[in-house]
Amino acid sequence: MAFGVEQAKRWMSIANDHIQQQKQYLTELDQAIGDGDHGLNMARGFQEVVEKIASANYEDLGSLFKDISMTLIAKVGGASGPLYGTAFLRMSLALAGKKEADDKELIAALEAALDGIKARGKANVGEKTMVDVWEPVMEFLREKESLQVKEAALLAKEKMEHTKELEAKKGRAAYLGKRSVGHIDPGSASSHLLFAALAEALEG
Amino acid sequence: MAFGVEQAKRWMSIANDHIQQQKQYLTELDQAIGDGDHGLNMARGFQEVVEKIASANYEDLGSLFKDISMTLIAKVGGASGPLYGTAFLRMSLALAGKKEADDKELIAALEAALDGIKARGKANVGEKTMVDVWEPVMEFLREKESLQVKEAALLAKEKMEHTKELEAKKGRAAYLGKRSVGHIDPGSASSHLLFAALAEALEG
Amino acid sequence: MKKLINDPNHVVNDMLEGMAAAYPNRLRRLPGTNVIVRHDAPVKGKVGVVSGGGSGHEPAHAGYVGKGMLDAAVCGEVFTSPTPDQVLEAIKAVDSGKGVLLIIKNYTGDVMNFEMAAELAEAEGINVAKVIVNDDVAVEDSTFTTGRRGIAGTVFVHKIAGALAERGASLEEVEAAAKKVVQNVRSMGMALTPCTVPAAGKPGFELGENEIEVGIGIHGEPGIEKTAIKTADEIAETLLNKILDDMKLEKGDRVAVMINGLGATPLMELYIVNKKVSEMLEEKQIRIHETFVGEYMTSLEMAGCSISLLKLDDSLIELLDAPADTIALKK
Amino acid sequence: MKKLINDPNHVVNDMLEGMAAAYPNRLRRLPGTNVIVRHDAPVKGKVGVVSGGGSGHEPAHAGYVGKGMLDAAVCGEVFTSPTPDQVLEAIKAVDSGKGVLLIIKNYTGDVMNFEMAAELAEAEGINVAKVIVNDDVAVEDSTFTTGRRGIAGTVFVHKIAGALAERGASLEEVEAAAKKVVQNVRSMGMALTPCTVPAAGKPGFELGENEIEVGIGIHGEPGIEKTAIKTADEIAETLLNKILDDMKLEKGDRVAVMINGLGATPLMELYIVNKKVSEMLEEKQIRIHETFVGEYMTSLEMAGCSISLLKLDDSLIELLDAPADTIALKK
Ligand SMILES: Nc1ncnc2c1ncn2[C@@H]1O[C@H](COP(=O)(O)OP(=O)(O)O)[C@@H](O)[C@H]1O
Ligand SMILES: Nc1ncnc2c1ncn2[C@@H]1O[C@H](COP(=O)(O)OP(=O)(O)O)[C@@H](O)[C@H]1O
Ligand SMILES: [Mg+2]
Ligand SMILES: [Mg+2]
Ligand SMILES: [Mg+2]
Ligand SMILES: [Mg+2]
Repeated sequence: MAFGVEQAKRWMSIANDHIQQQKQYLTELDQAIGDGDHGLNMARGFQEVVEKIASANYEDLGSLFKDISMTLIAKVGGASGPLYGTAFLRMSLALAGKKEADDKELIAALEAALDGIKARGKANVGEKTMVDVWEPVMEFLREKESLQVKEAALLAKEKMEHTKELEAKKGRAAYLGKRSVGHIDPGSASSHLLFAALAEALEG
Repeated sequence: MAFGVEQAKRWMSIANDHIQQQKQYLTELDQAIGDGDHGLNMARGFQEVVEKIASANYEDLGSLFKDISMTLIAKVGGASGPLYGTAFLRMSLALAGKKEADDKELIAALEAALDGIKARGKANVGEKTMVDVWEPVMEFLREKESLQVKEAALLAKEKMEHTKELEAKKGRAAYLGKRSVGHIDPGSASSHLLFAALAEALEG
Repeated sequence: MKKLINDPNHVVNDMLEGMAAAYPNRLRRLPGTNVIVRHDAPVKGKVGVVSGGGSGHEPAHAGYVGKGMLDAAVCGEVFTSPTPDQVLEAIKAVDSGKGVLLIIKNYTGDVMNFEMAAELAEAEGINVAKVIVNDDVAVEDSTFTTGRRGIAGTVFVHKIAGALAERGASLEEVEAAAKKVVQNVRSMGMALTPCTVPAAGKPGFELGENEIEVGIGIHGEPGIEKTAIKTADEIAETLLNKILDDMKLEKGDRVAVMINGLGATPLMELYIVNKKVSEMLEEKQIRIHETFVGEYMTSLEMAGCSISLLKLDDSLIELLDAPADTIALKK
Repeated sequence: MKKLINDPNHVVNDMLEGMAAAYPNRLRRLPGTNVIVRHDAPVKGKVGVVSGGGSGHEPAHAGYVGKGMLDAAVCGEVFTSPTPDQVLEAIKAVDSGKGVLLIIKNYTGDVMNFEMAAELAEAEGINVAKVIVNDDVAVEDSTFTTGRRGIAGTVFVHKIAGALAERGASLEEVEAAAKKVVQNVRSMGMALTPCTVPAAGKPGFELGENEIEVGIGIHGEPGIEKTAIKTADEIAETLLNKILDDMKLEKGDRVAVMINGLGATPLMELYIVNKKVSEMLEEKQIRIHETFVGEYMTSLEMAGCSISLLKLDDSLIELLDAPADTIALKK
C-alpha cells in the first residue's frame, strides 16, 4: 500500500471531517469527566491543519508532518495539543526525506508517534488516556508487520470503548477519581477517529 | 365606641396577625412592581411592635402610638417604614394625653396620620401608593363623622384593588412606568390590612 | 434558591461580621448597629462622608469605606433602606465637628430615611448636607414623579466627595463637588437573569432563555423593557446611546467610564462590553480618562451590567485621580 | 446559554481587546498574540514572571499583570491551556536578560505546553525556571497520577514571586520563593451551580436545586463529591477542615486567608463564609495576618467559592505586604 503526500493529506482531510462531525460528541465526553473543550480543541486544530496543508506543496512526508505537527501545537492547546503535536512531530522525523512510506516505514513512524505521546504525557496503558488506544493498536500493527488499517481501526474502537471501565490516573479526569469510571476517555475517542480516518484514506 | 389603650393594642395585634399571614402575598406584590421586600419589611416591623407594646403599660394613647411609631421607624426600613412611622407619630401627637378617644377624636387622629404620610411621601391620589387607600377612606370617615370601620375596611379593599389600574408615579414602581399597570400596589395592600384590623379590633 | 448562607433572615448580620473579621485594620462595625465606619473615625478636621442603602449591592457601600472615600456606610436589610436611627448613629460616629455629607441614592425609602436621620442629627447640633444621586437614564426624569434612580454612578460621587473631604475642604465645598458629579454622571443597566432576595426565597421576576431586561435597577426589580437577547455589541450600543442622548457630550470631552457587573457576570463579559464602549467613544472622539471594569454596585447574583459615564473637567480629574484606600477601590 | 458576548468562538479575543482598551497605561497586548504584558516590559534588571492558562478565570491571570506581580499573562482559549508559541512570545517579551520564571498551574495541558515553551526559550538562550502550583487538597496527592490541581492559591505565588522579582532578586531566588509558597499554600472549593463554556453552549454538569459539588476545580468540571446543600457554616467547616488536615498548622502560626468567589457568588455570601472561617481559625489560635475576600480565580459564571490558606513566616509576610499595582490586586 502506497503512503505518500497525497494519502497523508487525504488522511488529515478525512480525520478533520470526522472531528468536525463529532465535535459536539467529543466535547460532551470531555464535559462528563474533563473540562468540555476536547471537541472544540480538536476541531480548531484540524481545521487549521487542512487549511494549512491544502495550499502547500510538499516534497516529502517529513515536511508535511512537520507542518501538521506545528499547526496542532500552535492551535489545539490543552493536553491534546502537545500530545498530538508531539506525535506528528515524531512521525515527521521518522519520515524525513521520504516521498513515500511502505507498510513497515509507516508502522515505524506511528510507533514513533506513540513513543512521543508517552514521552510527553508520561502515561501508561490503563490510566484512561489516548495511550489506551494507541498502545494496543501499535502492538497489533507491530505484530502483523503489515498495515491492516481496517482491523486496526476496529481495535481502536474497541479499546476506546474499553476506557469506559478504567479509572483515570492521568489528565484532567484523574481529579474525579472513581467518578471517572463509566465514561469514555475523550482523547481515546479522538484517537479512534484518527485511526478510522487512516483506514478510510488508505482503503476507503 | 370606646377606643383606649386596650383597643389600640388589639388593633396592632390583629394587624400583625394579618401581616404575618400575608407576608408572602405582600412580598409577591412587591416583586411584581417593586423590590420584593414589602412583606418582609412589614412583618419584621409589626412583629417588633407587638412585642414592644405587649410588655409595657401605657397611661395614654399618645405614648402607646409613640412607641409604635418609633418601632416602625427603626425596624421597617424602605419607603413604608418612614411612611407608617410618620403616620403613627402624627397619631401619637393627636392623641397625646388621651386615655380614650371617641369617634371624632380617632378620626381626627387618622386624618393626621394621612397628612403625615402625604407630607413625608409627597404623593397624591392616583399615583399608585398607599395614599390611594388612605385618602378615600378618610374622606368617607370624615363625611360620616362616625367610625363606620367595617364600611371603611370594605372601601379600603375596593380602593386597594383599584390601584391595579393605576400607573405608578411615586415610589419604586414608578420606575416601571406603564409596566406597573395591572398590579396591586403593595403599600395599598398593607394599608388595607391595617383598616381591616381596625374594624376587627373594634367590632369583631 | 441556592445560596451560601446560614439563616436567610440573618444574612446582613452574618455578612457584616465576616467583613469586620476580614478587615480589622480598616473597618469597625459600630456595636449594636449595621454601620461600618473607618477604623479611625471620626477623622479630625475632616467632613464626614456617609452613604448606604439596602444591602445586596456589595461591594457598595461598605467596600468604599476608607481613606479618600466614605467615613461610614449604613447597611439596611437586603434591598431595604436602612432606618433613620442607624443613619443617625453613622452621622454621630463620623462627625468631627466639620459636618457630615449624606450621599443618598434616589429611592423614596432611602431619601425619606436619610432625611429623617438628617433632621434628628441637626436637632443634636450636627451640620448635615445631602446629595441625592439619580444617574439612571432608563427612567424618565420628572419632578412630578419619583424621578431617576441612583445606581452605579454613585461610586463616582463617593470617590470625588471623599477625595475632597480628605483634603480638609468644608462641608459646602464637599457638597458642591458631590452635586457636580451628580450633574455629570449618567448610567444605564440591563439584566440577563433576575436575583433572589434571601428572605423572599424566589426570584424577583422571570426571564425566558432568550430574554433580557433592559433599563434594570439594582434591586431585583424588572426593567423598563423586556427584549430578546442581543449580542454584547448591540447591548452596549443600546445602553451607551441612551446615555449619550442624555449627556450631549462633544468631541474632545473627557470622561470616566464604568462597566459594572451586577453580581453574576463574568469579568470576561464585562471586558467584551468595554470593547464596544471604547470603540464607540473613540469614534465620537470622546477621550477616556479612565475605565473601571468590575463589580462596583451589584444586585445580589443578578447577571447583567450597567454602563456609567462621568463627564470630567480638570478639577474632577484631580479628585478622581486622588489616592483612595478602601477594600473595593484603591488608588 | 445567556451571555454578554458576540461570537462564542471569539470571546477571548474580544475580552483581550476590551481589557487592553480599558488599561492602556498599564497593559499591552502583544500584537498577533493572546499575551498581555506590562506596559513597560521588559523591565531592566528584573526577572520576568510569567503565568497564564486557559481563559475564563478572570481576573486571573491578566488582572495580575503589573508592578509587583506578573510581567506577562498568556491567555488560552476558555479553559484550554495556551499553546507553546504563545508562551514563548510572552517569555521573549519580558526577558531582560535575568531570566524568566513560569508559574504553571498543575494541569497536564498547562504543564506540557509551558514545558515545550520553556524548551524553545532555552534553545534561544533564555534562562527559564518553572514552578508548578498544586494547592487543591480536594484531589489526592500522588506521584503516580496527575497529582493535585492548581487553583486560587496560585495568586499568592504571583504575589510573592512578583514582589521578590521587583526587588531585583535572581531567577534562583525568585524560583525558590515561589516554591516556598507552593509548599505552604492549600485550597479547596465547592460549587452551587455549573458554568457554561461559551463555545460548548451548555453547562459542564448538572446540579439539582438542593445539590452542591464539593472539591470542585476551576474548569467547570464536576467535583469530588455531590452532596446535599448545606449552610455556609457547614460548607466552610468542610473545606477548611480538609485544608487544615493537610497543613498541620499549630497554635500561633500565621496565615493569609483567601475566600475566593468562583464567578457568580455575591460578595455578601463570601463574607458570610469568612465569618465562619475566621471564627474557626481564632478558635484554633491561628493568627490571620491578612484576609482576601473577592473574586481572584474564577470559573466563568460558576456560583461557589474556594478557601485558601497560606502559612506565613517573616520573609513571606514581607513579600505579601510589598507594593503591588495591578488591576485586580493593589497594595
Ligand atoms: N498525560 C497524558 N498522557 C496521554 N494522554 C493524555 C494525558 N493527559 C491527557 N491526555 C489525553 O488528553 C485528553 C484531553 O484533551 P483536552 O480536553 O483537549 O485537553 P485538556 O484536558 O487540557 O482540556 C484526554 O482525554 C486524554 O486522552
Ligand atoms: N412617596 C410615597 N408616598 C406614599 N407611599 C409611598 C411612596 N413611595 C412608596 N410608597 C408606598 O410604599 C410601598 C413600598 O414599601 P416597601 O416595599 O416597604 O419599601 P421600598 O419601596 O423602599 O422597598 C409602596 O407600595 C407604596 O404604597
Ligand atoms: Mg478538555
Ligand atoms: Mg419594596
Ligand atoms: Mg426595599
Ligand atoms: Mg482544557
